[in-house]
Amino acid sequence: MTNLLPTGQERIEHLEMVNIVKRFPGVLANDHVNFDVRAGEIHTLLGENGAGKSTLMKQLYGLYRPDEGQIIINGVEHQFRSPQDAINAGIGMIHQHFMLVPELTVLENVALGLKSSRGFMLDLDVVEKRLMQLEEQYGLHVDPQAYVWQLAVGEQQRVEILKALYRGAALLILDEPTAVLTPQEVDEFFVTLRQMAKDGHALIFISHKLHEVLAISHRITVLRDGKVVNQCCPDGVSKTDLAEMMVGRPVILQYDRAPIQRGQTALQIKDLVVGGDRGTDALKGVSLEVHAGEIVGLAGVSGNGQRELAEALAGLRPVKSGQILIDGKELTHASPAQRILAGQSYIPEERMREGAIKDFSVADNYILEDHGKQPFSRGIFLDFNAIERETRTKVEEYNVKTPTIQTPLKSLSGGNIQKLILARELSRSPKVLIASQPTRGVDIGATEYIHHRLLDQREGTVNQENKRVLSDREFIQQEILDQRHSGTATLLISEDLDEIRALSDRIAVIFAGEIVGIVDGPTSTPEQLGLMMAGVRPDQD
Amino acid sequence: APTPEVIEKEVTRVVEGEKVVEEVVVTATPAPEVKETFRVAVVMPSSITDMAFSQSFYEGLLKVQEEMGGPQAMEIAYSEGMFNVPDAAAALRDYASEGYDLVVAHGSQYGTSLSQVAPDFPDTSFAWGTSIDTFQAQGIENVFAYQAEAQEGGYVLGTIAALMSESGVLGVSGPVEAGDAKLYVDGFAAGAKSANPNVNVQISYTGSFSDVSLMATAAETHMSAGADMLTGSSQSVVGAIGIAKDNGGKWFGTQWDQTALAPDTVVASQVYDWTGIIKDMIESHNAGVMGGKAYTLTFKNGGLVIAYNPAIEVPAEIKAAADAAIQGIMDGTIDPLAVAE
Amino acid sequence: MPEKPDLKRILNRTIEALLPLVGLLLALLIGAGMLLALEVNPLVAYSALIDGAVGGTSSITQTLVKATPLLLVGLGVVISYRGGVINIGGEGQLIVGALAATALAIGFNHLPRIILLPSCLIVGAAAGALWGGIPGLLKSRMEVNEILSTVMMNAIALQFSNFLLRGPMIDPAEIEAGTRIAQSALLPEAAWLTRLVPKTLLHSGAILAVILAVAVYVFLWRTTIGYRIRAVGLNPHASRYAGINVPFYQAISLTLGGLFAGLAGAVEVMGVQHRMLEGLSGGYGFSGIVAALFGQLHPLGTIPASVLFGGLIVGGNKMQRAVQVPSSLITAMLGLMVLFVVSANIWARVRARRREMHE
Amino acid sequence: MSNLFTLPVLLGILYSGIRLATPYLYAAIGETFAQRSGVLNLGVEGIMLMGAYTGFLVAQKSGNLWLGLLAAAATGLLMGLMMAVVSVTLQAEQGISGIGLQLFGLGLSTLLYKKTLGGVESITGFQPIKIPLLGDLPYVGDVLFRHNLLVYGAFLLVPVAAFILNKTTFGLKVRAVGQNPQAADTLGVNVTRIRYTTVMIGGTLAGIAGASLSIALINLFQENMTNGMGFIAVALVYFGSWRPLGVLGGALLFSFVNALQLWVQVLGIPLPSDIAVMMPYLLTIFALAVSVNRTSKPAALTKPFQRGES
Ligand SMILES: Nc1ncnc2c1ncn2[C@@H]1O[C@H](COP(=O)(O)OP(=O)(O)OP(=O)(O)O)[C@@H](O)[C@H]1O
Ligand SMILES: Nc1ncnc2c1ncn2[C@@H]1O[C@H](COP(=O)(O)OP(=O)(O)OP(=O)(O)O)[C@@H](O)[C@H]1O
Ligand SMILES: [Mg+2]
Ligand SMILES: [Mg+2]
Repeated sequence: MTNLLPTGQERIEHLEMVNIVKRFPGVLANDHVNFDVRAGEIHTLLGENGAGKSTLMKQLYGLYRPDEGQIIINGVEHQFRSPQDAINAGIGMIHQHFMLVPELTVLENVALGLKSSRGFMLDLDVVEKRLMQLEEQYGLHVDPQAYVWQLAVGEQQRVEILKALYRGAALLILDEPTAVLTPQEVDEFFVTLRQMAKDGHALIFISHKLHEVLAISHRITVLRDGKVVNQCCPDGVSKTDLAEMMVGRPVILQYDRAPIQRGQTALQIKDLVVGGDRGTDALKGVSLEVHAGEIVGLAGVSGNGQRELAEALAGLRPVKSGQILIDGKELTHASPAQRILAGQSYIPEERMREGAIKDFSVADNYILEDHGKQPFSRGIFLDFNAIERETRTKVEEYNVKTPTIQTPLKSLSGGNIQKLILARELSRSPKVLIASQPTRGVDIGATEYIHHRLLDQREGTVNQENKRVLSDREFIQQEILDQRHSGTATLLISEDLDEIRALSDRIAVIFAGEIVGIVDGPTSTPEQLGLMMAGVRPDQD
Repeated sequence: APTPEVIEKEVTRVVEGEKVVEEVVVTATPAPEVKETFRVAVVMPSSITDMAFSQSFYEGLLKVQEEMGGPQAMEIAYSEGMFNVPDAAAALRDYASEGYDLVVAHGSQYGTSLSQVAPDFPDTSFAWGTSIDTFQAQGIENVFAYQAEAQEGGYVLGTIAALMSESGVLGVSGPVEAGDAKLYVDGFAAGAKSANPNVNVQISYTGSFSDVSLMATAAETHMSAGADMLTGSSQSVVGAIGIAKDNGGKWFGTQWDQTALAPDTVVASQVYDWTGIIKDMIESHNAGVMGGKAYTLTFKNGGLVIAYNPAIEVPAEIKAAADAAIQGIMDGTIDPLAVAE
Repeated sequence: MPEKPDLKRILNRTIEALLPLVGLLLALLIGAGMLLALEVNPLVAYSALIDGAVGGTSSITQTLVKATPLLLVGLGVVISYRGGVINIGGEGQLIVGALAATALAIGFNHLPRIILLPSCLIVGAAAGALWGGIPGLLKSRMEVNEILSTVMMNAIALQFSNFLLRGPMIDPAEIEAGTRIAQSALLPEAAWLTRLVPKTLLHSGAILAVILAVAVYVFLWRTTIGYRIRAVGLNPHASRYAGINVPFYQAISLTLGGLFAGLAGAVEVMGVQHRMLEGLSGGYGFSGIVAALFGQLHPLGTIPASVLFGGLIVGGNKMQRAVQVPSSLITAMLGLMVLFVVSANIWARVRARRREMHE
Repeated sequence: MSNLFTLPVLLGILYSGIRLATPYLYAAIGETFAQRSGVLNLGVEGIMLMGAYTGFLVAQKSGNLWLGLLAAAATGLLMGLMMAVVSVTLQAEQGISGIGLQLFGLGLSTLLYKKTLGGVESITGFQPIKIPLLGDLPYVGDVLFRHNLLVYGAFLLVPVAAFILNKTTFGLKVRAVGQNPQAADTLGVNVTRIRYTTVMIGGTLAGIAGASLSIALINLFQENMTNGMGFIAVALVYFGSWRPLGVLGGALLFSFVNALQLWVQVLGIPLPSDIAVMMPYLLTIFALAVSVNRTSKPAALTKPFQRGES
């Protein structure tokens, strides 16, 4: 048995993290965590949002230093002061939040930090050759000369993976690498991971998608509130079991949706043509209607024009031709403010960058759009009493976990930030809601409660008790469903097929800037949608 | 501007004043320090090494101090870099309240402050340069005023430059088109045109008192445009002098003898000699005249001097023309701001 | 919105706010070394500094006179900064503000005080706002970076002032006397700000500045426009999504920055100099930035910060006179103080972080 | 009054413009490195003054111009180090620490000048060197190819800087650190070290910029002789969109217009002198307003780096 990987690197036979403790202001992120991984193994780390997964991995990668505990590699204790130390020890990491430089090309991002074969001079041509090989080998295709800012998120994710593969780490940490990949891409990617494991790499995998976890893992460790609560092998474990381990209570992963009453056309998109960042048209004549009380899901592989459509609807991307109407009112070239005034709400894809101001307090974030209106202001003066009252009510109603409403938003967890944004957008009783990837990265938990919530809403009662035990993800999906019954027309843009299918009354599939087809939500099948996402029109088969 | 007669009277008073000082000193000898050290303070906008306005005054003070017998006889305090008026006002008040005998506000911008400080210290003499207003109209009696007639030397240097020039092109560069610099430049142009109506006087301003680099480029431009005789005003001309030196041009200085900077280049400088005025103010003060006199530096009262660089030979007939110009200015037949027929 | 008062929290915050003073002391220590090198007793020098800053009515009023333009410029810097733009154009804005106030006062010298005085202040502020608004417009309309445009606008204002003061606006007495110094005529007394303490330069502009500091606080934290400015400054992307016109509010921030610098110019002319002249800005456009940052970019914090910084300048001048060191020593020491004080902020931050960890 | 558009005048503008641009080029290219890595050094002015002073002093006392240049570079390096400590390690607000450094440099250079030199003295600086063949070209030979070494150096610096930034591993790290230091950090790039290096390169070049005035172009030292050039240099980096070639364009535009306005005055074209002096500033703003090519600024500019924050 050889000690070397095919790349010539030394293997990490056994890595142990022993009794790791990591504190943040107000949070015990890791509470005496024991974790280990062996060469040839894919070990999954599972847990709700904020359970401490990323924190644990960042310590392994030298980004944070543990307050207590040891990291032992092949029996030798290591101290990582910086990522460089971890890299030197053979550790690589694919980060949950992209660690890419948007203004550099794919090639430059890959070459960054590598030793050049020409000393001081860059050897991008050498890197490119090797990169092309990797792209072929693993089926991860990206244009090496493209600037990262031009890439769709899915492509960016591929770059992240390629970066890690290029460096050929003996131990690879994958923190939610599949969050933005399509099912097909995930399958291809898993082939790669299995091959790597077979070659003797050690792999740590993090994902909120339980079927992925079951498909890929050799071993699963579940974290809850910073502590290891369970460790198991995937054999004989179901998604429901995993969800229960994570959340700490039984979870039912089933939907039960009654048909709804469709109202007037609220949002009308006619022959929309919108330019993309790469000079070509990202939307080539998209037409779509969303009725009051209806959820239309927009499914598609990332990078097919979803972002551009969302931005055009938000008024942040100029429309070349075509029309956008809300309640029959032309808003094609309206400013974001005019659209908000016309009753449009928007849940942006990148919540920290686009949806919230992290240095503002919870309350200040809550009034971001309507601060100039009653009851938040009188004349030009803000009305603090009203702001406080309203925010407090909504924070409670939406179960946003925050010490006070004056707490800066940045010290909330991502899920709670998303709930606050949801509270803000839905409290406006919008006519039209554009929800872009509303649950991306928010923990899965169960979707059962969303369903209950939906039924409650139909009957006009809200079961507040049930609401409290919802996971963030369940809760957000539930709220979107509820919104229909207030007559809101919702356009749900998501790359998560499960989510789309669970929530949508109708599903439109976008491919290469065009709507391939529109199908009924409840009766759609993943296979049918998958074909459409690949550009196959439904009438063609 | 004051008439020559006024100045003459002042000059005589200087002589009388010296006697007064002697008397005071004599009577004071047995008594324990009644008034043995004359204390002068000066507040200046630029620095004492500006090679121009402030330095010439400060050096004048040093010269008088030496003449009077060193620091025991005369104490000098200064505040430089006081381009900010409230700072200067504070300094003026401070010096006065510390009992300085003569407090000099060496900047025209200090006038308003001075008019507010002076009345509170009737036993202190103040001086304001450059101005001709002693605030007597406002009933203030303890302020002297002084200024330099920069155009006089400008006229003479212009005459010399025009006559020495082979190309017939003269280059003049100033900082901002105002005040002392403008008077000098205009005088220079008038003198040059009077000496040779065909001479081409090119004038440029850099818009700054301290932009050495742009001033050098201005000189460079003048020389490219054919100038062989150059002059300029403000502390930033040091850059221009270097350009003249490197390119075989000749330079005429003002406010300060700039010969040392480029011994083969500087032909002559108009030098401000403040010692006469300083001495007269001291003596007036000691004689009980606290202010009210307006001085001007002129050729006539010896406050302006043309200092030739001995290393550069100026033809005798040109020197003679210069002397004639000085004489004409002194006896009033030449207006240094007007082109003579 | 105020948080619940908590004594320990307030105490901790106070300590953190005072930590930068350690930086100040460190700078004074190095300054002492420099003084020793110049063969000056640092104790004598520093007692003169303190005496010059706060030793008696005259010193204190001088400090306050100095603090007034620093505070006004600083308030503008605070607004700009909160709006996410860097305004280094204070010098130019101050100059045009002073020019405008002077022109109005001299041109309409017959107007009664009750009309003339406020008009001059308003016109000065408006001129400053215009001068700040141009970079604002350039940024919002043509994406011209404000650092570049404000630096250039400073130079343009200076030349513009030279042009006016030696030509159209020159004091007729200067022409008559033949001295031709580039300064305006004296303002009519109706346009002079009231002296607060006789025989000092302290004028009512100081009170105005403090009132405005409170007004700016209210504006930034209690009004919808202030809210938008802060939102744009903290996260322009999210603000855009939320329907806030980001370029517009950036332009507004620069304009308001200019407004306060312009007002500082008007106040300086009307309260201190009583005429417009070269060098009036006195570097306040830059030192106002320092004052604002000493004040943690908070309008109320800028009040004590301006007084502190003003006192250092005034005391430094006194020290120059007392021990006869070159003024450049004071400049160098001020530079060191700025460097050390901003560096000291990191201790306050680390402390605050540690505190949060235990809370 | 003569015509502005004659060959001698145009050649004159070319010649003077090239000389005027020299200090701006050194300072602004240096600043480009610092800003490309995310550090705004507003203290260039102070460093230039210190460089001008030490360069002159050492050249004068030793009689060796190269020693003077070395001293200026070393002084700049030290002041760059100071800026780096304050703004990279101590994470001070960069705008303000730059102003602090500027005040410090202004004060210290003047103080030392007064104590060691006492007054303006001049030296013989770097002499023009004619480039063989090229220097003999008609018209442009004199204008373009008879300059002193530091002038050639400044223009040579532009392609060198562009090469370093775009074609070397160091340059790639600099660009990455200025855009996304977190990402660079996760790839093992030492963000702090890169920023120290660039700020010190910037300081060194600012020191040389000062020396180019005091021992090559004007050949003397006077207090505050840079007169705001450092701030213009910082502005030129913005003008040049953080690219050496853009900076060159900005520096040349500014300098040529400055040379032009002097010619306007010298030729007696009736334009008030103050208005003429405004021209380079006005045109620089104007040029930036109408130009279309706008690279976005380094995303992390002025933002201190802290590991683990995203
Ligand atoms: N830099 C930080 N400063 C303060 N608190 C932090 C920091 N990073 C993480 N935390 C906190 O530590 C806890 C664990 O966060 P972590 O990112 O490890 O969660 P996670 O398990 O990766 O969640 P997710 O599934 O959402 O990625 C959370 O409560 C979070 O708020
Ligand atoms: N500097 C910080 N100070 C306080 N809290 C922080 C800080 N950095 C991160 N956090 C918290 O740590 C949480 C976990 O970090 P992380 O970046 O993984 O976000 P998240 O909530 O898990 O969202 P996502 O799943 O989309 O990544 C964040 O949500 C945030 O609340
Ligand atoms: Mg997360
Ligand atoms: Mg995570």
